[in-house]
Amino acid sequence: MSLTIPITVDFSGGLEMLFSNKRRHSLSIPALFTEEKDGKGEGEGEGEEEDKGKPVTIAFLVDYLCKNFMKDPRSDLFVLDGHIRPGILVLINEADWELEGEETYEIQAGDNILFVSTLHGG
Amino acid sequence: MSLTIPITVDFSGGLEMLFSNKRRHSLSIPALFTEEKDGKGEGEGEGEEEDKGKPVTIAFLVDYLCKNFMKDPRSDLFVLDGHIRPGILVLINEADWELEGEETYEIQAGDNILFVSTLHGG
Amino acid sequence: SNPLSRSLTDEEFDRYSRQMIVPGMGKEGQLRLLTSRVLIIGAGGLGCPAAQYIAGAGIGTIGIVDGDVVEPSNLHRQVGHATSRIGTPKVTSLITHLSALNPLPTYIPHPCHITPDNAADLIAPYDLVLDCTDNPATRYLISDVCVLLRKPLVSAASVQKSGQLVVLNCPATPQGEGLPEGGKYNAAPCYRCCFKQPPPAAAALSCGEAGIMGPVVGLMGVAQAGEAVKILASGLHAIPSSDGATGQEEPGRERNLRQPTLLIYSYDLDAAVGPYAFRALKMAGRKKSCFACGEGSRARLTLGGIKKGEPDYVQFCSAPTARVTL
Amino acid sequence: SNPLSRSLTDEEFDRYSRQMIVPGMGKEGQLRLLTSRVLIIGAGGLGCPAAQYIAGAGIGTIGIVDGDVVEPSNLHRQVGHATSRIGTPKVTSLITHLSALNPLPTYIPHPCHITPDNAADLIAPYDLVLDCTDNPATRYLISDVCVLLRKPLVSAASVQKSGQLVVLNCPATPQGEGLPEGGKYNAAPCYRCCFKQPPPAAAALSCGEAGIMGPVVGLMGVAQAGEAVKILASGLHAIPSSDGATGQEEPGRERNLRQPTLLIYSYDLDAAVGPYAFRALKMAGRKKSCFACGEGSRARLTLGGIKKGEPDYVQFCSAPTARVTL
Ligand SMILES: [Zn+2]
Ligand SMILES: [Zn+2]
Repeated sequence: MSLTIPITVDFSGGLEMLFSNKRRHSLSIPALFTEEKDGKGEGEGEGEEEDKGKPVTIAFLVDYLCKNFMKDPRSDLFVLDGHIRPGILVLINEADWELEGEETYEIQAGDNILFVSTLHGG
Repeated sequence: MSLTIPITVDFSGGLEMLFSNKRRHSLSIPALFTEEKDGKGEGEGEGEEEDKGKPVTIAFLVDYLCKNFMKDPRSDLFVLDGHIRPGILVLINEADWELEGEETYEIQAGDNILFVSTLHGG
Repeated sequence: SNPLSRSLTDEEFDRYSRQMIVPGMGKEGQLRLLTSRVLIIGAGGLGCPAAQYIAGAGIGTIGIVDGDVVEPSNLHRQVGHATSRIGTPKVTSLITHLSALNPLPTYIPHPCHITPDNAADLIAPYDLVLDCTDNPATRYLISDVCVLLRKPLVSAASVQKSGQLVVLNCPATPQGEGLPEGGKYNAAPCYRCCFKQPPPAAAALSCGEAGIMGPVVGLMGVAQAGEAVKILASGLHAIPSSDGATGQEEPGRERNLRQPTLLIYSYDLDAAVGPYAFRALKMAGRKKSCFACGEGSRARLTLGGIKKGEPDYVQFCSAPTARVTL
Repeated sequence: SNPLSRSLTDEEFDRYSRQMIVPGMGKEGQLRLLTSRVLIIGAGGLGCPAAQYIAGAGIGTIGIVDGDVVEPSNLHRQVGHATSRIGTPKVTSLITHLSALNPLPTYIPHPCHITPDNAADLIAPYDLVLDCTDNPATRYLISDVCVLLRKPLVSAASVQKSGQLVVLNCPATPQGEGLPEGGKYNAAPCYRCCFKQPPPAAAALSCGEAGIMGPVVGLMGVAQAGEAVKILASGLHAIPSSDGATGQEEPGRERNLRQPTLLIYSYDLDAAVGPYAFRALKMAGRKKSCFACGEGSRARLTLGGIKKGEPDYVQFCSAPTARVTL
């Protein structure tokens, strides 16, 4: 059993249509990433983490969402060249991800990550 | 030094005018009430609490707000006969206090208590 | 024939195409709107913007109740009226504006105040009610009649820099049924479930006395229209029946209507829109103790009783402040 | 003489009294509105409701920019137009409606599209701009010119069942100044600070292609008017000066405008208003890296350059989707 952390991922501004038309997803994501070996149980020391993988980041989450939850073939409406496409804001706990380190932000248990497509109609 | 708990108290629908025209108040309120003797430091056993007082409730908070923060002589717009006046909703962490036990709810550290005057204009 | 299976006219298609292509609406949603009947009580600061979007969306029959005439002090916020119509009944003034916007709906003027005597007759022919009125007594009356006639009620209110909105009685379970059991709420609340008692008369501020910012009441009115449109287009007001005849899956992705959300809007003149401008508050469902829809309510609240003056709404809402501490 | 010390006429008093008695407004707030000039760019789904409340509140001079004519498919949401005015310019149609609501403001029709060539001339005479337009290229153009001319910008957008609103460039610090230091934001962001790059053309949905629910865009438009009214009535756009001449205390009880809130509205057809219908998102302030207002921006963005076609807004917003994975 791998160590996982619970988070909520929200989609808004039309992006929810790419993810089963569901605006809020409560997920358990891996706590660490890189090679997917056997995980460790809870309560182990932190010193060993470097060997086992790195804390998950927004960049990892985006990839993980595409692989596991994208129900729509138009993945280019969410990701382009491995990054969130232009015109999508990422909010970490209701704050612009630029305030938190953007793609490199290390996700914490309980975080809320919101992806909003910016709108231009009127 | 008495044991206190941090809470936020919000006023809305015009009630903020009775409280320095400030919508959000971040307060430290006593953790226990009745006779105000010396409090205890943090980390003491719970077994002794019964002797020192009872956990603070919404009823206590209302009285505490009136005594310490009401800057307006029209206290009857907030309290009548010792209770919140008719026409004010109390929300505990964004939920109707009826879902939480009304006046007897025991306030927890970090709680948000919102008092809203119901509106009738249009 | 089923009114939901007819074709749209070219004129309807031209006018409504932009909302019909929205995911979830479609031709079916549009036909539901076209066959719906909505009563807007109050043609003031809430009723004007609400009516514009109710009419624009193509609700088939739109009734408007108001006994007042247009006054100059209305016009900063009551955007369905006009300077040239000052002194004319608000109902006809607003219908003039709505007819110019969309001539297709049937508009029914009710140029009178709603009273215990006429309330049931006014409300009965409609599918859904918008409470856009301006005083507590009328709000309790409207809610009680909506409980008795089983009409969903979209209620909003606004004074000075604050607004509130809640969808009540939706779906409209019969009076006294669906009471909570074991902490579970089985029916949607009425106005009295949420707002058990009116404020003392001295604390019930009207827009005339206390003032009102136009965009605040306007926003609440538009939001009311938004809730009405989604209820009618998606059939959220349909009561699931055990035989499946009227049955629809119980809706409510985020929040069950049996425990609705009270939306509150706080407008600060001294700060831009911020994190607490809009708050969504979880209300309880139908209450056992509710005078209008709770245990034993059938014995104490009836249409006949209301007509005869029971309960007395004016008295209920005129309790003076018990003591003045000035 | 000081325009803020004059008396109100009886007509003004009759019309505006209900908002003047709101705490925080007063005669001073009303006189500020009466002497303000607002430019509404776009007379569509956002511009119509915004203009109704801007006009109702008594803003002194109201300019409206739009190059289109009224079409039947506009009328479910563009509530300032009328069926009888189909085929006429939106700008004159909307001003017809606004003049009937409130004849006191000066209305200035600009029956044209905003372009790099005319944008500065259109915007320069006004105190504040509402972006009620419908495409990314125009939004970047408007923001850039507002940065260069130092105008606060209330920007909103809406498609299908979603809406967004943010107050930008308020107060309007000169280009390249007030850049962040040590994690502290010293100036308000512009549109490019918040929305660095447009979406690929294929992802930028317009209301015509993707549809729009009337109450959604209506609510955003009214909210825009609300933000504009509070900025102008309270002087939130005034830049505090060290000599104290124009100085006002920096406002912002809940959220400093230097790091504004992006309001997002999500309208679900299959659920009543719930806890996530409105969300308030914390944006960053002015960015060092911003093309328009950041470090070195004076060298790359000028009014003269824009007129000559630099930057090329259409090209900037027409990047195709890099790959299509269908
Ligand atoms: Zn009830
Ligand atoms: Zn910028």
